[in-house]
Amino acid sequence: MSENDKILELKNVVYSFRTYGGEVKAVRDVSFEVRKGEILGIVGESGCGKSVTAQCIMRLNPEPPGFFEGGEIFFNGKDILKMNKKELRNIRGRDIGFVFQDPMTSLNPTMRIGKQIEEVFLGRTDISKSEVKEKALEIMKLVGISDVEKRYRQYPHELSGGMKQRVMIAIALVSRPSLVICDEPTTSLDVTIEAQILDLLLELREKLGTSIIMITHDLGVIARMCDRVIVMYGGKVVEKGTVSEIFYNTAHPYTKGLMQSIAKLDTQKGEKLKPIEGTPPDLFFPPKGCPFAARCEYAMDVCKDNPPLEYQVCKEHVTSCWLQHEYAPDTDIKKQGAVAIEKGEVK
Amino acid sequence: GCGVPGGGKEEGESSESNEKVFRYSTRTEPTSLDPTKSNSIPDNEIQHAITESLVRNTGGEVYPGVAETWEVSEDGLTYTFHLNPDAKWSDGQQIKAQDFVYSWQRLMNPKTAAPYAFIGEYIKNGYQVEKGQMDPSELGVVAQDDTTLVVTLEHPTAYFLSMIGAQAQFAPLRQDIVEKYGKDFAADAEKNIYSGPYKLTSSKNQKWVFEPNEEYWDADSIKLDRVELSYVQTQDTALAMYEDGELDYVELPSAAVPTYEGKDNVFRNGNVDYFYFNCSNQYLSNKNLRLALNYALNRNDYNDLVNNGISAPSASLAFSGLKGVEKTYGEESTLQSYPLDGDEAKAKEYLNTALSELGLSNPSDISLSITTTDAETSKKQAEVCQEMWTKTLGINVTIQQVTYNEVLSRQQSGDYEIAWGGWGSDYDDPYSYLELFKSGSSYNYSRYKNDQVDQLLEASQQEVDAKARMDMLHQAEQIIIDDGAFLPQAERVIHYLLDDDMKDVTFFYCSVNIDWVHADVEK
Amino acid sequence: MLKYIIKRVIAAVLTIWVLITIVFFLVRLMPGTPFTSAKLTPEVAANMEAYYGFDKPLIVQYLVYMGNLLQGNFGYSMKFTNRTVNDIIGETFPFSADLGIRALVLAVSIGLVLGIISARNRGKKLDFFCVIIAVLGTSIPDFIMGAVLQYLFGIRWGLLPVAKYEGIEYTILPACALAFYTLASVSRIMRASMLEVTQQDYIKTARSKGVSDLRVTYKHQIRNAIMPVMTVLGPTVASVLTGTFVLESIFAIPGMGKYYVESVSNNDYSMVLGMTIFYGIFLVTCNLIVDILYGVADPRVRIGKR
Amino acid sequence: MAELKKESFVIRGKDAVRMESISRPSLSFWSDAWRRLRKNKSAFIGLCIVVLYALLAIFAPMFSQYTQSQMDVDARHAMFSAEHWLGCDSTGRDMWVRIWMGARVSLSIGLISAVLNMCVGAVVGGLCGFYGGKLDMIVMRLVDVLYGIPSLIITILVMMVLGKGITPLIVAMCVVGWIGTCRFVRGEVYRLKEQDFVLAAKVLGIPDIKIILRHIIPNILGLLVTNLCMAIPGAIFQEAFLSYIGLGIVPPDCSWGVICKEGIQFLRYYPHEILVPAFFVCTTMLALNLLGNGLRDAVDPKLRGTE
Amino acid sequence: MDKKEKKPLVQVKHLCKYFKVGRHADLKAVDDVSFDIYKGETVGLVGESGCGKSTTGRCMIRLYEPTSGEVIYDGKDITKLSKAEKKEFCQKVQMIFQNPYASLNSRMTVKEIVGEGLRQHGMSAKEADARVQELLETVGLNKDHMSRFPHEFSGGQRQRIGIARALSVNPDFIICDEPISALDVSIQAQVINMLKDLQESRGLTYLFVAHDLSVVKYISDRVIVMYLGTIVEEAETEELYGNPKHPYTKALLSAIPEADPDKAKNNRRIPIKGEIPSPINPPQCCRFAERCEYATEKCFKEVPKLREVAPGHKVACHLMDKQ
Ligand SMILES: Nc1ncnc2c1ncn2[C@@H]1O[C@H](COP(=O)(O)OP(=O)(O)OP(=O)(O)O)[C@@H](O)[C@H]1O
Ligand SMILES: Nc1ncnc2c1ncn2[C@@H]1O[C@H](COP(=O)(O)OP(=O)(O)OP(=O)(O)O)[C@@H](O)[C@H]1O
Ligand SMILES: [Mg+2]
Ligand SMILES: [Mg+2]
Repeated sequence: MSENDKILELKNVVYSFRTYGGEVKAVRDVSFEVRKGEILGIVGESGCGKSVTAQCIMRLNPEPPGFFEGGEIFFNGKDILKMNKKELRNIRGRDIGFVFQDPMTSLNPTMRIGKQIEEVFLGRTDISKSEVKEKALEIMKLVGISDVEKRYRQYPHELSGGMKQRVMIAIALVSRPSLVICDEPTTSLDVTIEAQILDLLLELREKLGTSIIMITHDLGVIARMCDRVIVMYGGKVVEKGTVSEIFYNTAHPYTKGLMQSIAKLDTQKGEKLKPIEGTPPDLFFPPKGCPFAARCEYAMDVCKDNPPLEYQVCKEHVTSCWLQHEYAPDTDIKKQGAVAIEKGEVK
Repeated sequence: GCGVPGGGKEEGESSESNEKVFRYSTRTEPTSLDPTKSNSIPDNEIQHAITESLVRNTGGEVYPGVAETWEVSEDGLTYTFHLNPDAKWSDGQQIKAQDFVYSWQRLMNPKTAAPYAFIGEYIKNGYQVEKGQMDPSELGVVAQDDTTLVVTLEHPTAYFLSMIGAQAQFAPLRQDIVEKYGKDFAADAEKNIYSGPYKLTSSKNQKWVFEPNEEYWDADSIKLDRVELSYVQTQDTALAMYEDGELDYVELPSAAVPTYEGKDNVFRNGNVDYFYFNCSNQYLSNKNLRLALNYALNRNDYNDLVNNGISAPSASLAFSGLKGVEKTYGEESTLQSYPLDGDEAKAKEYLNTALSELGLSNPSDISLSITTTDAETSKKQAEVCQEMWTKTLGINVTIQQVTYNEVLSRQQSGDYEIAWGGWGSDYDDPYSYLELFKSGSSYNYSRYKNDQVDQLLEASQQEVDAKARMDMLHQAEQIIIDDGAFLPQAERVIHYLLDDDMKDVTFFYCSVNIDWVHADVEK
Repeated sequence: MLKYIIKRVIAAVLTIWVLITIVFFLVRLMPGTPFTSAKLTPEVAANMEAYYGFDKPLIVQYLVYMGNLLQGNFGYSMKFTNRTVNDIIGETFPFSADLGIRALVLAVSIGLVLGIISARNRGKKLDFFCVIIAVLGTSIPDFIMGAVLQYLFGIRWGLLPVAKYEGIEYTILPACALAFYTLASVSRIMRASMLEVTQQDYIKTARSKGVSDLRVTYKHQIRNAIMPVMTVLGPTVASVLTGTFVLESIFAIPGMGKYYVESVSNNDYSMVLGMTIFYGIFLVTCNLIVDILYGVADPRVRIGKR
Repeated sequence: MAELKKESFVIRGKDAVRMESISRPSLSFWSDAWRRLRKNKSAFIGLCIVVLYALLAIFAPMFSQYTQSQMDVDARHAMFSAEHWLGCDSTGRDMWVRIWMGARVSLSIGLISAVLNMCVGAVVGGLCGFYGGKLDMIVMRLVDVLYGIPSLIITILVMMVLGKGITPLIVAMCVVGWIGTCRFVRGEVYRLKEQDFVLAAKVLGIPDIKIILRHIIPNILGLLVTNLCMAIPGAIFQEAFLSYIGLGIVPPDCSWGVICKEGIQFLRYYPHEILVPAFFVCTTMLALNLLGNGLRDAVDPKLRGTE
Repeated sequence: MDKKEKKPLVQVKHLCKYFKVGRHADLKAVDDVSFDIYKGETVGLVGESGCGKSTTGRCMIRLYEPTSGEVIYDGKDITKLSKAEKKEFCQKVQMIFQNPYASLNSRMTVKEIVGEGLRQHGMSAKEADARVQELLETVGLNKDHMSRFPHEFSGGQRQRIGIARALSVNPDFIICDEPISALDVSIQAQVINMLKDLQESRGLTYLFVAHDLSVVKYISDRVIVMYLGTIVEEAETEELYGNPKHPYTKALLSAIPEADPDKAKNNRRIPIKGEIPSPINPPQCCRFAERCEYATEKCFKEVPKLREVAPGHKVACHLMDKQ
């Protein structure tokens, strides 16, 4: 992959919230990149910082209480964190689209659907009003909304959940952005509707060539949609790689635990599910070492106090786990040929 | 337009132009423009300008009104009035004797339900007509012809002329007009007809505008071009309007008096502040206790605390400024009353006597409550008395503040111990005040009864000789004071500001406080 | 929609009827009679009672009153003897309403702006400042507010007329004094509801579309935040437009608030009833209008759909 | 990075203690709210002022040589001085004592009537919300009617029956005062009774009354307390209005409303007589409002944990 | 196992629950639903959101008064219980709720929450405490947690507290209304395992309502598929997943996202058009007809009956008639 392929790159992003209870370290040193036309999945437990990370990219987190403690976010080579308000606005909606989790609450109940879609073009002088409307209608058709002229004038409450999510997607896509961030776009929808929406996203990616960041905690969705996956835990990236690497060559105990804990269709009745015992760490007081250490069945003494290094398992597979260390005992997690990456340097 | 209802009418800089305008305000809203139903001083003041009775009382002096001349019979019971044929209604018709007969009968007719009907009880058969026991036609008022009116009285009434010259209820009324409008008669300026020197041209928006009545028989004596009366409830507001040049006359709130020292004038409006003692109360039926209460009140301090020192502390019953035989009633008075500074020693003495009479050992066994109105001054009156009584006598005093209406109905029903009160007369005679303590009088709120007083008052009603009559009244007042029948406090003194250009505004202590009928503006 | 309004109106008529009935009997319970005057004699009192039909059984009086009422006749005032209640309301209400509308416009516009500013700057100095203004509004009793404004602007600095109601300049002081309380409560509610709305997901959506902060506020937040304000506005409009006793007496405004208060202490039965009915109808109407407006502002509660 | 020792690379397995442990200290709802309130500067200042005034109201009159009704002809309208810290009123009564005696009345009227309103409103609203149906319909119609009855009639009638004084005043203010709380509680209960934890209690066979007392009331208590803070100024305000039209409390007792009313007459001549009570009224209201705002934030479940 | 022999623990017969919405509109949340649950088994209830799963559950536990039909528990119609029977019923049947955040009263400590039912059913404070501790240990918490408040716990822990509460009164039958859908994947398994263990050790019977078809498959013995207030298919789990008959069931099963990239990408999905229609005044015909690709005229005219097409396999579809 050449550098030009990366449309987004996060480097050591640290993001926290200042609250009465202390500082919440929501995102701790997260780095990854998104390439042209790919679907990147982000999985992880609730509260592990997926949404905050995603919103960092568009700087949508409420500030205050949130603030960046460090890091850089390059979008098409420009650092988003150094942009002024106007530049930022130009990126939002125009170059990056965002689909939120809950379509029921993510649309303004007092504004017509059409207007909400058109708002993306607000303040742009290069497009006339009629063109804007044309674009809105066109995108509505594209995301599978029938009867667009009528829908255009309807209010969100007159639409079903799935329809609303289509509108959300339409909003995210209307100005043909190069990147769409979908934060759990189907979690609040039914399976049948979820399937429709996921198909739609895949189809749109084909048609428009958009890159998609797909945030979810459903491994099924990841498996179906994504090219590459990032696994997050406790505000950190614990593993990243292509889908097949992650699923079939798991190199982190958390990822492994995640896979084992879910019931699949072919899980046998008698077979026991293997939950990951315990609860995720409290981000007010994040553990010093590996965030997963307390719940990890392979936990070693080193894990408690030392943040694990990153190990390159293969070209497209990186994991942060001491089990890859040369001293570590042999386990099914330990991969031959894993190489530690020096901090800051990405191969 | 700006949308201010009724506004926008530019009044012009009236004081600048040559128009002679007098603007003043009232604190109490006039209740009725129908003279028969007049019920208050502001009502009277309005009627004084827009109606002309048989005679006109200006500042206590009686002048001819519609009647040019009149004769009184020897026994003082029959009055014959000769009406001025030039006296006209504002529509040009002559004012006839029948108009008076109609008006007075209407006043006494129970169907009219005039709130001031009792004022006609002086007229023969008045009481019976009022009670519905006689037909109104039997009232002692007869029109012998268009210009001769004969009035018969129940008993000789020295102040009869003075009274009909100032009380609105005696104004003439045109039957045709009254019947034309029915219940709506005098609802506003248009639904009326005027016999007086002025006519009302507007009564909208709590503002009453008067303009001279060209048909008035003595129109030449009327100098003002317009008079405006506004209803301004808050005294401070009125004062501010005066300072802004929007009013030509204003009564000063007591707090403001020191500020305007030297610029203000004063008059007494005939009101005397009292507290009534309920003489049928278990404690207050004791004369010594009542006296103790009276002696315990330092009336000079009281006046300073309650009235900011502007009223006149008083320890007598009748207003001192009333007309006496030759001088004022007060000047002729020989009354021995409580010292204005109070007398603690005496008060305690009386209290001790009272306690032993009542079979009580301790002053704190006595609990009295003062019923007073919701007005700020009334509250202060009660507070000061409470403080002085508890301090000097050591008795328990509580205060009950109720609405004005309720105070009155409690006074009438006797459901009180000590009640806020006061009196202003409708006519220039001490009898009005003394009547408060005549048994059987409907105003005897104190339930006070003293046969001697009753006899003296009865006799005074029949007495034709002025001197002898006054002596009787003085005597009765002395008895009432000696009995400590009530708690006199102060005579009201009104401090007012009047525009320097205003001339000939007359002030009077009954019926009509401010009389601007013959006023003039001189630059 | 029409059906809904008719239903509401019928309910309102019933409510008002119950209200009239209760008030009719309640006022009779109050101490004193309408005819208490310092110099009332028993004879006169008896005549007056007969004149107003008080000698008849209460139920007959009630029926007579209701009969008159059905003809739109509130009867004659008992204190202002030859004036009808209709007449007095007709003359005084325009003043109260005019003042009220001015005050409301002032209060609602400034109140909303303050609320919005304060919510947008939550926790900052500006917020604190707005909150203080709002609280002062609710904490100074109107008789102090009115008197102080009158003193400062009318007397001390002579900028505005002190009293009466005869032109635009006359309306400024009383309108400000009257507006203050409403302004404060509007701004407080608006602030709270803006803060609530700020946390909503669709605000984030709007921001993700690259909409500017200002537009997010006025296009997305305000319209959604305004509902709670409208809810309180119904009764507020009714009470503000029907006059305020205190300010009317301070500024010598010939409005109806004075009658509303004084008729009660005067035991002026017909006036109390007339005022109550008028106020009741007004209140119901205001609430109905608010409900209809609610639907305009929020498509989810369009009335026809309920 | 420090040298890693080989010994530390021994698999120990999961840490049973740490994985289920809760690192934050245990806090009940109220102690958490209190903590958050304390951190809120303006709310805390508000609380301090309220407490300070309450203490002064209790103790200041005790340590003064004057009483609230003691008049002094010579000290009329006195300005601030060593004898009279806050001057005197028109009858020479010491303002410092009167202010704090008035505070006793005003604050207790405010507090008691607000609490009573809250209780009545909460009970009625709670029942309406919980049972709904006919009861709800009837009460809501009643509320409509009550709203229309001029409050003055009610006040006068109550005072006719109970006489004048603090108690009747409070009763009168409560006759209609509970409506606001009732509406609000009704709405909250409507929302809460569909919540799963209430259903769970029902499923356990807990009787309705216990459900209301144990589950519903505690959950609206926070908001009720907030409302209470906001309602107290309202009650003080209303008392001032009633005092203005002469329906306030009975002398020699006084309240802030009474003092304001007495003082306002002297605005132009002795402004301190109005400014002093107005200052205390304003600061109290401000304090209560700030406190109320802070409380709302402190008890708002949505903000918990995040702020 | 031959269930025909066994006496059902719960029988739902022609259960209907209509909510009044507006004057003339009925929201038919549950419309003529009948099924049996046998002792010791787990019945899965699946279907799209709003199809009436929770309503069915709530009717069965008397949170809602059914519009018509009966629910017979242990031979007694639960709508006609005496007071004492009611009390007993409250101990026998419990419910676990979907949202672990809303289902625990945030103003009560864990001890109070779990102990409430015990105290209500006449246990002394001391006994209750001991029992609460025991229950907490059963669900993998310890006694340190007793005096803590729900907001201090994570979702999984909260759900376990909810389970402890349900277990506190020793029920026989538990209705699990989506007990795991609000939980994290890694934690879901904790709860599922626990439910399974409890079933084994205590012989519990479950009605397991869920969205997640994989989980339902894993946990249930029998599955009922609902669509818009009616049952469309009911069968033993293996049978249903292996041989779905109703077009809706087929589409539903094919929509399950499988957590296996290879399978997921090769899977052929049966698309299902449109969205679930409104349950307000639903048409008097097959409710799935308008979304069904096989719909015939008959489907738009007649309500299909739930018929047994194979032993233990019931389907409500006109397509089955042809066979
Ligand atoms: N506005 C905020 N203020 C304070 N803390 C916040 C805020 N937003 C998020 N957090 C904290 O940041 C952490 C990460 O939250 P985030 O929303 O990114 O989780 P997530 O992975 O998206 O979880 P979920 O799957 O539930 O959406 C959480 O602990 C959360 O409490
Ligand atoms: N109390 C109620 N009043 C009115 N309608 C209700 C009520 N409870 C549920 N409904 C309606 O009944 C229908 C069935 O609801 P139910 O909660 O049983 O669905 P569900 O299958 O549990 O859905 P979900 O998967 O979203 O929980 C829905 O359309 C819902 O809107
Ligand atoms: Mg998230
Ligand atoms: Mg459900």
